Amino acid sequence: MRYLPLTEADRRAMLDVIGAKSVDDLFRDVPPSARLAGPLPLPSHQGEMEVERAFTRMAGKNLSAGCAPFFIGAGVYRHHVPAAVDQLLLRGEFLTAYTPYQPEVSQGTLQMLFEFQSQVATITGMDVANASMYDGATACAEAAIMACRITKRNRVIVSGGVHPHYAETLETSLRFTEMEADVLPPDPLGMEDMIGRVDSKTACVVVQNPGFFGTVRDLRPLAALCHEAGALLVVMVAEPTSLGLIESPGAMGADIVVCEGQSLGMGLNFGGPGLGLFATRDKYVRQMPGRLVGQTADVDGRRGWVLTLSTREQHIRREKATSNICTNSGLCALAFSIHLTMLGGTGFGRLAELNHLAATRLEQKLRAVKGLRVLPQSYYNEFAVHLGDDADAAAVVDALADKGILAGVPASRFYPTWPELKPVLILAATETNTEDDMDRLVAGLQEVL
Amino acid sequence: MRYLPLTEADRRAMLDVIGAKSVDDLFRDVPPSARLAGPLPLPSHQGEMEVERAFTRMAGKNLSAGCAPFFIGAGVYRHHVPAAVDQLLLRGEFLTAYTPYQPEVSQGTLQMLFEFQSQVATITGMDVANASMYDGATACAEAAIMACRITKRNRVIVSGGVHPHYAETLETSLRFTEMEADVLPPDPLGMEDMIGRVDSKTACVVVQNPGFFGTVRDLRPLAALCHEAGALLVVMVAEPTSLGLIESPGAMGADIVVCEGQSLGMGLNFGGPGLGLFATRDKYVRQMPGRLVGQTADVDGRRGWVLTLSTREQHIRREKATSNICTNSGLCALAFSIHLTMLGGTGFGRLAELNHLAATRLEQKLRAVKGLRVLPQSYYNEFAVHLGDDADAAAVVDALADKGILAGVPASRFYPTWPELKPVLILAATETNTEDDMDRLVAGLQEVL
Amino acid sequence: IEEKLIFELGNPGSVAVDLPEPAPFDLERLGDAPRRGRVALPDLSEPQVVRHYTRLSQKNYGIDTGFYPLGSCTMKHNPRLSEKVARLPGLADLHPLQPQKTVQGALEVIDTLAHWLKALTGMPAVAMSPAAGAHGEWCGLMAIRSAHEDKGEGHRKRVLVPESAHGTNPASAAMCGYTVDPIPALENGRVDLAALKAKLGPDVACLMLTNPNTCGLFETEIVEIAAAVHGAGAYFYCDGANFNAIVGRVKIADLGIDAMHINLHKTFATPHGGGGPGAGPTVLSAALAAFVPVPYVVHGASGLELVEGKRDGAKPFGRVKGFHGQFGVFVRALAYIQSMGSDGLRQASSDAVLNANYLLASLKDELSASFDGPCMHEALFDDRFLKDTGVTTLDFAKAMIDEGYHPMTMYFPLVVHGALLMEPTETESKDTLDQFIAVVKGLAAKAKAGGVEDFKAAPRLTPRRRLDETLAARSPVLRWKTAAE
Amino acid sequence: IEEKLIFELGNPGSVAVDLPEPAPFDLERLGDAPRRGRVALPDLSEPQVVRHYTRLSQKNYGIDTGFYPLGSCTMKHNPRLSEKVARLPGLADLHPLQPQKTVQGALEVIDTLAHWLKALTGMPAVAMSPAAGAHGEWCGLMAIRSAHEDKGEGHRKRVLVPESAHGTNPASAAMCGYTVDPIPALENGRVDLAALKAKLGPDVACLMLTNPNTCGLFETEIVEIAAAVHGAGAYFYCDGANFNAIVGRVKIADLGIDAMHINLHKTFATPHGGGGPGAGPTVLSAALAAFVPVPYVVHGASGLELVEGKRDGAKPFGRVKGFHGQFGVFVRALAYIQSMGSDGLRQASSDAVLNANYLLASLKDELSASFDGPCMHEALFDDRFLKDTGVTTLDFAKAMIDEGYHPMTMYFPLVVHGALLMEPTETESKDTLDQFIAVVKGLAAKAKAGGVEDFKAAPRLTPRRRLDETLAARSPVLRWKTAAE
Repeated sequence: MRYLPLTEADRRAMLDVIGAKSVDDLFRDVPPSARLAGPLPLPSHQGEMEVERAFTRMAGKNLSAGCAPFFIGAGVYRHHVPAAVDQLLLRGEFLTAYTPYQPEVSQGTLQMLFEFQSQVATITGMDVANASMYDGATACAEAAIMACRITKRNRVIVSGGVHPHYAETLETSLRFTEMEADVLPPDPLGMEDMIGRVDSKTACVVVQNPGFFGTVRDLRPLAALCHEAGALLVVMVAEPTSLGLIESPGAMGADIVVCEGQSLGMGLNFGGPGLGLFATRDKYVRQMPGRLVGQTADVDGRRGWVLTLSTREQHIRREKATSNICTNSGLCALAFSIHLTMLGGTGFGRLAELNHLAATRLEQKLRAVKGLRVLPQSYYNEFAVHLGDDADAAAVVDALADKGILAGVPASRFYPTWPELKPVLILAATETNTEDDMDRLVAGLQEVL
Repeated sequence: MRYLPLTEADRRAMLDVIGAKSVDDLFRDVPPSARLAGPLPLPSHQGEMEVERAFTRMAGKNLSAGCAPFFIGAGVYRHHVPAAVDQLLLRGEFLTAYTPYQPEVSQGTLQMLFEFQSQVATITGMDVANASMYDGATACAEAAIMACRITKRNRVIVSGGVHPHYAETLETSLRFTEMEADVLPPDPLGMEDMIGRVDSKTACVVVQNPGFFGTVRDLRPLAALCHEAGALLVVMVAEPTSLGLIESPGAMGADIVVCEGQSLGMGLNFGGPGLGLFATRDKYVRQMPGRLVGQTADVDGRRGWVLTLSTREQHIRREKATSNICTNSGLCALAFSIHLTMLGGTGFGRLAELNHLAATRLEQKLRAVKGLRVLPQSYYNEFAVHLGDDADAAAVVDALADKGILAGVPASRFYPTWPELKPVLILAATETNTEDDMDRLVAGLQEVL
Repeated sequence: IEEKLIFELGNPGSVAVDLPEPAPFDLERLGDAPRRGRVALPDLSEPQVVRHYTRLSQKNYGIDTGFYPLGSCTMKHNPRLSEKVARLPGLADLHPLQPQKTVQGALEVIDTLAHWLKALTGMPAVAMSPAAGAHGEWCGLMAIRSAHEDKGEGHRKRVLVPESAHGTNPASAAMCGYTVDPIPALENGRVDLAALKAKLGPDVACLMLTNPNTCGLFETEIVEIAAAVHGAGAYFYCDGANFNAIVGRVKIADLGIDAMHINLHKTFATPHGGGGPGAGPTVLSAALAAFVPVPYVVHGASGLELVEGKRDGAKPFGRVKGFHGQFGVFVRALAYIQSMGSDGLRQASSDAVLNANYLLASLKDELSASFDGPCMHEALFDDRFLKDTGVTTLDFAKAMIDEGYHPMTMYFPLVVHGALLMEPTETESKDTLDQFIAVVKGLAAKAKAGGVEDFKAAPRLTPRRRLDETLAARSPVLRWKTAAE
Repeated sequence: IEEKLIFELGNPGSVAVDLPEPAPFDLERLGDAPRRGRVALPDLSEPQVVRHYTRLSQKNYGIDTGFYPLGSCTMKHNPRLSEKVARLPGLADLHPLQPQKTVQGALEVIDTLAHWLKALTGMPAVAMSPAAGAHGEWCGLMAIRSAHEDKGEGHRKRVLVPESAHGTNPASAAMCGYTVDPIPALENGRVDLAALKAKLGPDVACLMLTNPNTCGLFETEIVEIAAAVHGAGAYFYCDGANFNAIVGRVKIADLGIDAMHINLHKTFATPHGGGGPGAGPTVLSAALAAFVPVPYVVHGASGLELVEGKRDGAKPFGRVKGFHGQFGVFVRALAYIQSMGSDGLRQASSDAVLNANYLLASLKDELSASFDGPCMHEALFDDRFLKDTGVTTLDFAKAMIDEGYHPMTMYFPLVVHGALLMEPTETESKDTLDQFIAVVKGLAAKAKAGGVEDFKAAPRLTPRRRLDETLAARSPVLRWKTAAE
């Protein structure tokens, strides 16, 4: 058993020091009725080669994104991750460290997180960001709860352009509380109107930009509406690379910005772990959930970093904390931060341009598919298309998968009870898509439609 | 250009400090006739994604060992390498360090090499080992040269059981020198007899154990014969895992032991880089080629390591050096050393048993192939087989490759001018071969023979 | 060596990612909110980036670099095989929304891991999606509340939590709309069963108990506790943070537990990564099984099936995160579990407990052990041994840093004064423990011999010495700003 | 923190590789020399191994950790993409003796790299198999000797080598059966053309010249030198160790060179790995092309073909190593080359030369520059600036360690006194150079101000301080032994 250093001789010697006859003695506080006499009837230990074979076999049952023309987005995006990211991530000093509670031996993690917070605040246009949440969906729910806490109101309006999984997570989070969520119907055309919905009971409006079906909106009018009503505007960004080309939520008046950070540094990983980014205004910082790193000085006056403002957190405030969150996504934050550092301001903008360009190119090519129409007026790297009134997008996706093409996500997967969304398919294109990928998708669609 | 930090503004500022108008000025010592005005007509720089695509395309043209029942050996062996090896190897402090000329900032490399030397000396049964050579073939040639230097004789007898590439490399190395190589004919049955060949002009006899065709020999009689004649016995081990089950060359009387270390830690890599192991007796250490790490103390009396006995080496002794070698295979030595450390004495022995067991199992199964006979009487994890008088092993291998089976190496690839070797195929089996692999090989052979 | 911030290293125009110059295009499709101007992030080249993060990493301590006896955190070795298989393209390069027939292997990973978790705990169901321990607690409480609501007992809103509990317990309860009622401990570090019984009543939703508890002790009366809780119509939630002590030696179901989260990153050896990610699957009893949140994996007609919505018989309480759980963590945990096997997991918990008792036995004369042994996976000491030395628990911890160790957990649990909580885990060798014991004894002797000054000055050998946490909180600087800002 | 040797860490019975218990078998087939007893290697578990090597690595300095201005070693950034593509199973998991139709992609890697090397140097042929620079030198000399033998001029056995040459040059010549005749340098650091001409004669096989030379200077009269050498019936070997200075700015063929090895690990950015592996492909002129050793790749009827034996028209001088060359290094070098492209490679050499001249210009007033500029890729100083300070070049170098830098090359080349040779490479930023310059100036000032004691005591901040090399050589301890041994 390669992970266990003790030998039988060690165990014997240690028991002697302890004064116990056997390891079983050490478990004497366990009620006899609950003790297991020996290993459970499950497989025994295996060598690396055997385990690796088992995983290779399971991996072989999947069609991986890199082996197919790939146009799936809907909250998780495929981007090229520079090789340096993962190699740095694997450094044991990062990988095998705990939460940086002991700052003197954790300046690496702490400085990295301070840089991460700074990067997140910069791209979102906000004052301050925390050191990460589990994922975009939970960050979005936490933002709604925080808005209720700040406004002392209980009503959360959720745009129909918010990712349905996020909306569900948010609803679930409020389910047994005083707070309530008003989730608007799906909005494939991006025509949703908030006027008249926001009132004096509204704690916040939660919108996603670009929206779930692709629409990119100028949020300034909505921000003004919210602020006039004493409500906060929470902006969710599911694809943060869009911030290289779209005005930041902060600049458009958002009070809280949450993002799913998976797009940078992390790859797909079947959707988990994700990386929740969470940013807000300075004035709300003490209402914020999650860990924060702050700058300070050591006894010699040298600049350094520590975890700070922890009186918001559960380990100090217990049931009065701003959240129950403890473990965050530190390693994912590192991946995100390295990738963003490698891009720099210049590369971040250029990457966004390449993504938008890929999507406009895809739109052009899709004109060859009869009956298909792109739904949103504006988009970044993703848009919903309508395949024709009789089309079943799920069946189309299924048929194309058999041809080795991963052709987006049918809207019906999220909205099974909305028949008018049956022909709607959500397609994403990124810098990883070649002309050939797009041609194969178009040819595939022409065949199966 | 992602590897170049200087910006245009930097370049301008630096030229100002230098007092040069342009970078071209700095190249003014180059004769004008030899200056290139601009980039050569070759492709321009590319992003990671593009380069990665190009390599993925080239990789896709190969049938990798892991995707086929695989029985090729003949000097390069497929073993399972624990995942920790490569992840440790990738640590920048190992990967991006130079030769440890500055011991104070190189104790990591130095201690690792000291451990490596100790491990190599231990498994070969010798007193001392160097810090690595390029590969087994060049180590073997260096051993012959060293033997000539020690004995002040010029004749090197090379057994017919030595890997033909090693024999060729050795012959090439002696080609323009006073030394001469007497390479015996290939010895598929392991029946070669040295009696009468070793005489007072013989500097050394070079044998391989297990031999190229598989035979495992007790070298004690040969060692006695050599020593009686004042010659040295050089033992080459192409498959060092065999040392877990076979008596060490040192214990059998070898004077110099060389190995190809690829078997541990390194994977196949299309045969390069390799790792030359080189071990000898204490009394010959000052005649040894290659770098050596020695233990010493620092000014505070603490144990530490340095490069030592460098008066043997080219950078001190120039044309009088024991070899011209400078760059070695440090990183490969690290991989080898980590793998061997992970195996430990217990695992090293067990690995050898599993290999031998795989080969005996293969022999059993091959009995089902009509006309096939195993040639050597004894073997470790590899043996030559005779496929029948009319068979062409090369054609058989070719036909099996079309079926996705990598079925050993035809002897004719090495000995094209020896018609009697045309039906001979060299097969290896290791711990990586499953029963199913073997059954597929046997079925394949039955089909094509 | 000082390491600048990336914002101080940048050089406008450098690039560490070569991207093609985009073809010219109009912004027509981008809508009416295009960004004006470049995002103010620094530009660096690859050599600068690699060196920056390499140097930062060198300012960190990890399990790979030394012994990390941080109590309640289970800092065990992270297997390298797990990192390798997690990077297989067939597992890493999968989108969660691919057609299910193209991800059967991924669903098999989830299903196989779920099988192990159920078998190891003896529980009939598991919610796989919680992202971390606290998230799993909340998930378990949501299931409990759903079950009560389902039975028409929605009025049960009081949750009993021992004083020694992790802060996440009361916080999770609060996020579920519950109120928290603390229960006291006995002198022997266990729950006071009588006090517990007195607190039980028709408004109690559940008891949240950590077992082995945060003092490193097994709750000896747990079976009686479960009976009392169930007798009062409440459920029994167990915080599984310390599951590593008992895997393969105790089945959770046999203790009468209704819900327990499992910190895969602790018990099953996935990396903590400086704060996460973790994963907190929550096993559930038959009473709660129907309420498992979506999505979950079932065996269907055409293979494995991911259930994302309503389905006959199930009453999912909702969805707890974006996609299907911490898949990357699942892969690593399953690789560990399959490597260890049933025999290895039992041996691991045995060794973890053995190592902790060895520390306790070896140090109990020099430090003040809070409770008599045997302990489970961690050994708890308090600061009585430092009485009148002027040295605090904090000082003692910082002094350990200079000796090459990560400090133990300090000042937790709160039920003893100046706690020092040590969890060696099973992946430390006797040699490591012996060296550690010698060092700790040496420090204790030094403290008692009046070496307070040295302790106050520690650590000395770190990139930074003691940092001013008050300053950080008083005038928060939470991001980099240019001089102009 | 001290780190024991693995032999001191082992614990018999531990295991870091779980192997199945072999089925019982007899040793019948193993011959008559079975090993008796276990090999005396220590047994460790995976956690111990990972921590051991992690800690050892922390005692090392690498490019990733800081500036490494080691002259003549071209310590440039090692791209991470190269490490990634080298691990693609389709390239890493290939056996050299697979049927050629199953390795066409691997042969394409070799062929494409060969194409680039030939195009960048303007040379018609390249021997790909040499394993390192010195091996490439020897390969070039073997080709030269073969050509002479082929022409019936086997009597040419004298090789001219400048005094400033790397030690490998004379050593390689000796291994080829040649005698070495040194040629002197001029005051300006270049070869003395007149002296060279005087040494040429009918017994001279070749001139071995490093260009740019080991003083970091371009040999201004190289075209005349080539003409003189050829005029005498000899060949011109160039040591290409410093090729990084001129890639894309000078074609080797235009200089009249007949053979030159290329250190892929220097010029094309593959990792040095604490001593290797390297790769030393040797480009050859038309006169030598026929003698390329086996194996080599040609375009055949059914794709790429690996020639391993005799073939019409070719006169290979033999085989220089086991298989087909340092394939793993080829993959990395080609990934670098394709990433940089023709424009990037030219920019790299330009920046390398610019960085070196910036160092030279910035330090020439404080240190003593051995030659006026411009230099090529490295800047050479000697120890005149330390005169009467009591500080030696060695002391100065050791003091740099405490400032966070790897020292420059010391005492090489031998043609100046107490040499300090600095090669910054193109992958260092101006910011890094500026900090370095400030530190070096500070040290020079300190030396001149009488700070000799501090220099003698350096380094102080390393895991070990100055080590006793004499002791190591006088009583060599070259391996671990038990107390009993």
